[in-house]
Amino acid sequence: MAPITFLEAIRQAMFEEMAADPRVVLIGEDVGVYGGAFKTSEGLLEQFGWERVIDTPISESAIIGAACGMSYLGLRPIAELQFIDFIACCFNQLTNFVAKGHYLWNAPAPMVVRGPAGAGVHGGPFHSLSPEMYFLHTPGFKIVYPSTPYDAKGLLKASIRDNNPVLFFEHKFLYRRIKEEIPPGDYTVPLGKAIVRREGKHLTLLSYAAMMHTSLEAADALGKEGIEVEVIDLRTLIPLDEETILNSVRKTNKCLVVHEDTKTGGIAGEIAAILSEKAFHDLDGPLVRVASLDTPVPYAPTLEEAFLPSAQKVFTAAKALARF
Amino acid sequence: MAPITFLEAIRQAMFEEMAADPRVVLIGEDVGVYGGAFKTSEGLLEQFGWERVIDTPISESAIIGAACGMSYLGLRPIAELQFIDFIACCFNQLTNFVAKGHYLWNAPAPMVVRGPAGAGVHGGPFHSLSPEMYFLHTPGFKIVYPSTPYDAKGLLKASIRDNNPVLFFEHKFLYRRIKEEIPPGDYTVPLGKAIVRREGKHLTLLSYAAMMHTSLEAADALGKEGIEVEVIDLRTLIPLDEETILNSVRKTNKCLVVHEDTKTGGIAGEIAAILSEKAFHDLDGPLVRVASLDTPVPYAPTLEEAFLPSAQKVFTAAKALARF
Amino acid sequence: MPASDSRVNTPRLSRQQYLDLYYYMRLNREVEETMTRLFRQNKIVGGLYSSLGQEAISVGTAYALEKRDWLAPMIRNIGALLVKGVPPRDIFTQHMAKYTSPTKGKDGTSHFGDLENLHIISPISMLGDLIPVLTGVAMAGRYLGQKIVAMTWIGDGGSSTGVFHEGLNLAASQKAALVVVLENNLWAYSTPVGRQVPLENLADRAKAYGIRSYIVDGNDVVAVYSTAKEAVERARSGGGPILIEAKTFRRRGHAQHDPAEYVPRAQRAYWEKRDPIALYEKFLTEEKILDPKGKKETDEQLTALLEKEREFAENSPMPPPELAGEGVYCTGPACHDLQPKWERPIDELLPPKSCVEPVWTVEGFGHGKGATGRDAPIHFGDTQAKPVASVKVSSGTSAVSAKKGAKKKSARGRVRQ
Amino acid sequence: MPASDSRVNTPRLSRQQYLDLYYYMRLNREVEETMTRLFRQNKIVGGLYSSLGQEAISVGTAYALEKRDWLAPMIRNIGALLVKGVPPRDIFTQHMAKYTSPTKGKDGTSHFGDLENLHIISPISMLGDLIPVLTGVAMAGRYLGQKIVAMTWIGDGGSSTGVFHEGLNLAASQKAALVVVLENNLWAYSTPVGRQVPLENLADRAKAYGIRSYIVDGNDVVAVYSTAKEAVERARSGGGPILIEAKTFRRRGHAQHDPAEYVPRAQRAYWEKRDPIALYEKFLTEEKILDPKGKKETDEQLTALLEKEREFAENSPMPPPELAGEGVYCTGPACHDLQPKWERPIDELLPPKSCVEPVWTVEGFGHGKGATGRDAPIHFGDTQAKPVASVKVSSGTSAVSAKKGAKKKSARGRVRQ
Ligand SMILES: Cc1ncc(C[n+]2csc(CCOP(=O)(O)OP(=O)(O)O)c2C)c(N)n1
Ligand SMILES: Cc1ncc(C[n+]2csc(CCOP(=O)(O)OP(=O)(O)O)c2C)c(N)n1
Ligand SMILES: [Mg+2]
Ligand SMILES: [Mg+2]
Repeated sequence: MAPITFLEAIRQAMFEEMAADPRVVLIGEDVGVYGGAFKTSEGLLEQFGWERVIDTPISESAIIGAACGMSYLGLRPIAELQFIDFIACCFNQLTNFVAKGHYLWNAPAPMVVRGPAGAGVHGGPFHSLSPEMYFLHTPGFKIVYPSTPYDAKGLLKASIRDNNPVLFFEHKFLYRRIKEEIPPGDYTVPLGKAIVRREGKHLTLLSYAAMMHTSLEAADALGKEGIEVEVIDLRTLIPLDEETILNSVRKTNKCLVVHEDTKTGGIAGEIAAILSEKAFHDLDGPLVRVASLDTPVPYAPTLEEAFLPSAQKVFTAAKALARF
Repeated sequence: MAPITFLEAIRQAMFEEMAADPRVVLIGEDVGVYGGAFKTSEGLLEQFGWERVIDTPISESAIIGAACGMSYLGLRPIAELQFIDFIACCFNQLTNFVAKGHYLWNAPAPMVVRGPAGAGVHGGPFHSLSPEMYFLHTPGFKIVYPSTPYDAKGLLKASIRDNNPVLFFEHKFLYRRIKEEIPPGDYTVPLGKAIVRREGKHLTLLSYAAMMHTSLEAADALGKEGIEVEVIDLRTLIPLDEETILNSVRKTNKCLVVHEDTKTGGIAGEIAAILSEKAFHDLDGPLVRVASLDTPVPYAPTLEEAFLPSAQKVFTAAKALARF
Repeated sequence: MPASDSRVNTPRLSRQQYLDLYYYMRLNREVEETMTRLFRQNKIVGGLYSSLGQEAISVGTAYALEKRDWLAPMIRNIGALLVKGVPPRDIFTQHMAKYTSPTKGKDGTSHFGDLENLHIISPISMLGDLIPVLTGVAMAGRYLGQKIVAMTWIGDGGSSTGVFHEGLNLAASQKAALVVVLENNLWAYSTPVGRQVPLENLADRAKAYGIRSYIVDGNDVVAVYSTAKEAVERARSGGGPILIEAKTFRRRGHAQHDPAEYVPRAQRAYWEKRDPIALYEKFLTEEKILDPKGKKETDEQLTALLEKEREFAENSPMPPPELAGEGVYCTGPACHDLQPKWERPIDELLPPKSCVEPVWTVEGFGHGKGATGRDAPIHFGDTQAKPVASVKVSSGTSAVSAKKGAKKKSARGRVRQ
Repeated sequence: MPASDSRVNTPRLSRQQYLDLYYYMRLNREVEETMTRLFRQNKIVGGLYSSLGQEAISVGTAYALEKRDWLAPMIRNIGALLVKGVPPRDIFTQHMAKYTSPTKGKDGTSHFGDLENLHIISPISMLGDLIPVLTGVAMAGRYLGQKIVAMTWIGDGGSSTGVFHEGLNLAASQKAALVVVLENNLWAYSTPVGRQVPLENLADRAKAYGIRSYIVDGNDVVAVYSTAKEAVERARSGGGPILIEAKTFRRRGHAQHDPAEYVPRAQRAYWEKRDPIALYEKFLTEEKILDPKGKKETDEQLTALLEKEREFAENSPMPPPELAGEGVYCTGPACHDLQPKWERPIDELLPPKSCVEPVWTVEGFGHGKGATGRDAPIHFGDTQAKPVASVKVSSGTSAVSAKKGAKKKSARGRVRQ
């Protein structure tokens, strides 16, 4: 089969799940006739009709609230946020209503909230958000942030079939920049399993989403210097695959975390604490963080590049850590 | 002077700042004739009138937006959230409008957002939030979370005089449970300075707000066992006083963080990363976290107690770390 | 645009219906009075809210619903829960945070629900949030082929929240079978309605959505029921969402801790003369539906019932500490096997038949291609971008390798060694 | 409640005013056409939005403001910025993310402001957020004794956001001098207004707040100006917030990437015949205010100006990378010395005179004590709680020590050793 884009992988996952299961519906802004701002729901209205592909007014709190209400009657809504930045506009519905229902009154909310996240395309300070930490710190969600078309499709299908609210972040930098051949037909990728993208013995590099590719680029270059980096793609942040992480760190004894999210309060800190608690004696060097600056995402390409981690920055940090 | 409650300290700070500076106004729900759900603005309407003490409809986004607009004209609004949990209802205004203005278009927003936070009074899952991490991870805020009446008054005054948006969290468990004598007249406590509450050589314990008192209770007990804990009250989380933290850890070589906020993605992780980067060789033991369970805050006293850190839990964890 | 309408032709109720309304109002009040006593004995955990004087609204509106319909209460709608079939013990145990409560002590007050049988959705404290959620319930109900109506309540104060607006606006755009009862009790905590919005009638909030609204005397249970009944059936038959403003007064403070000394004495005096139960007893007596004997029977019935329920609650244990750590996630089908109740043939929703005619398709558009036939353009000119990497699949575990040429194109810049 | 009003008596404008309106509409369009060319040359960073066909609204409304007044634009209000005095180079450099732009390249499009001189507040992308912010501006202006009006714009789509509701509701409750211009251009991205809310006139949104509204033909600049002028002066004189619905059409796609093939051809054809500049030129010619010569002069004037401005922008450098890390926090008076512009004696706001009579005080209430004279009760019965610790002050650095007895009372339980 011809390789497909990340966008197409998302579209196929939604299409196939909707075709197979009438409980699955899509709700969001411009998801219908327009097929979504990024064309991820292209053609779904024509195939499934207005009852299952629902264009809403501009009101994210209503979208999330309604999706939650639908899920209580046994449906499996996919709520699209046109840009993930607008998740701030439904933060209350998500963190107080959706996240707490199962714990408090045994009400599962099988819904997926998905949308384009991340920077690198000059979207500016309001269209480039890395949202993961707000929700990693809010008990009740599963969090997925894939880096390849194959994973995007398989993980989205698994998310739709999950009985919990799943936040599915799609890095817009990858939408049309990477292509991948995927097997025909139905498959899923389980939530909670990281994957080793590249094996290595000198240090463990943890990353996900767009930074995965930046990290692999750096790993190539490091390889040429004889530094063998084990690159792990976390893929899902909740549940976090501690086993894969710890196994690798116990082997390499060094750990570098690369994330696009801003540094302070980022996931690298959580991993630092986990390693401190569970692998203290295995670490021969400090946990090193390569992350974005602690600022809003600037607009100008020169500034955005300075803001974001780069293969160069990863390369430098990893080299220093390897030599530590 | 007679000792005053935490509540009274807040009230005095607002009263004195409003009396001294006409730029200071108070806006929120029921802050006027009722004096606030917790009586922190008791008597302010009578003294300063309706132009400066503004009762609003129930609309947190409007409260924060309006306060921000006022600050652009040179006022110094104090926006009260009746319970800090409702900060989720104005999350977009805070993180996208208020936090980013100075960086993006050089517009300072000298405003304070304050309200009762934290658990321990059986407020249940929607009246017990520990909000700090959502904002520690959002560049643009200063974050204050005091533990004593003296600090509450001095830090609130400093916050009102600061040119940046300051999130001032008041732990409602402390409102009337602790009393303290404070010096007469005007004083401030600078933002960004931690304080050593108790000196010790065996390990460093970092905490803040209500957990400060839990930690000191445990430190007393540990002292009786010959374990001398150095207890540091962070007081402000942004800016974080790394110097005081590092000085202590370099002396004790062990660090325990106690926070009421839920564990995963909590501030202990950020501190773990900082210590890994800046004190790797100084640590003779893992960074240990004593925090709340990764769940919503349950309602029943038996459950809430199990959810929260306790002096007993701190005692046990610290003892184990000291023996490490 | 449908105007707000206060004159509803009052249907003649059956004797039993009249007595049901009476019983539930009395039950509502006695349940709350019992809890007030428990509160004074420090047996209630957290705060206690009262709907004293507003019972006609909770009872009259919920009584207009059918069993299959859905509702979500607010803090002053215990009456609605009782009408729906919630036993008083559930209310007591919730407020006492007992292990036997619907939430096992994890949450309190009327924060509990029942998706399976009673079709009750648990509220949360944040005002207004229920409106979009119940909109979703109504939308799902229609999709599943169920002829259900969703009902929820909001206060005068809560109608200022953004989510009230977003929820009703979405409901209007979807013609959802939603009935929102706006209890205008003149106060939001200490803030009088006049300081929240310069409106004579909060029913006018409906005009922003082009939906029908009603205004009703919230202390007249028959009027409330009749209005709600008409609204519910109108919504059920596709009339779209409806807003009912019920005018009333909050007799107690915001919660037990609040003496409500800010309420003008005259206002309080006026409304205390209009107690909904007293008014209704007068009506029932005149109509010869209730006599002293019947009243006495009701008294005894309630006393016996509540005595039993209260004792059950008081004798119930607190939840075990271990429970605190359990239940954040659904662990799968064993935990919850989620199957909707279809009342329509599902194959009409699936391919090939699934192609329900879209409301509106546009000539030569909507097939992944722009007019030019090239990939449809998306935000931020991504289309111009070259791939930075091509991905090979190895048995489902993608090993990603960056292409030489592509690396140069990477927005992340090249690596200097 | 004030009804929505479309008939405003059109004042006779001075010749210069007529020509100003013409000039700014032309300037608005030429600035955007210049940027469209730059976009095609890949010189614009990110997306580009167009107000083609809506120029009469941005220009006509902003022209009704005085210098001291405040505004915050939306994406299609470049015309308003130009009227306020923003030079075209600022718009160009913003869109090209140049170091010379008002935000030095940190943000783009019309996301910039000027607190000092032009009184412009920078918008953010999240729709509706400006409304409460401008409400606060109006409230602060009144408090400072300035007689200012605050104006902002919102789309048909944006009027569905919760913050639109919260903002207008607060403004209404405060009688803030706020004018909100609702540009109903029939589309929100690909969604037609009819699918957002079942309203004929979005001006009816105002009825939820009991505020005045106007409906005006958004393609008739004189009508827009006259309506805005009346609204602004009404707001300035204490009439409270006002909502103006300007009916128009979005001629281009949502942004440059969007071919807008979903727009029915007939609708587009109708509106293209009603181009606001063409209509106005016809009017000015009939009124003998503009002749071919005058038009030619304007053409040349604009070409010369925009040539200069564009060149400045194109020749400007990109920001230096170091800038990315700077400026998150205000570092103090040296960074910003914040002094409001008082236009009233401040001592009337300070003790002892500060005691402006509260709008409403309540007998024997409001002095820290409950009716009983004991500490006023607060939530969750904290009042019953015993102190867990007494705190000693040692020269400002409190050393906290737990009291024996108190420790037992601690809700955190005792320590077993
Ligand atoms: C979003 C939000 N803000 C603030 C509160 C705090 N609060 C709880 S009830 C209440 C007053 C509600 O008044 P109203 O809506 O009129 O209902 P009533 O109490 O009169 O029944 C307030 C301010 C809340 N629960 N939710
Ligand atoms: C809260 C929020 N949700 C979604 C968006 C994405 N978005 C940007 S503009 C737009 C359409 C706006 O339509 P309208 O308000 O009518 O303004 P117009 O584009 O027609 O001028 C959308 C959905 C946004 N900016 N903010
Ligand atoms: Mg009320
Ligand atoms: Mg529009």
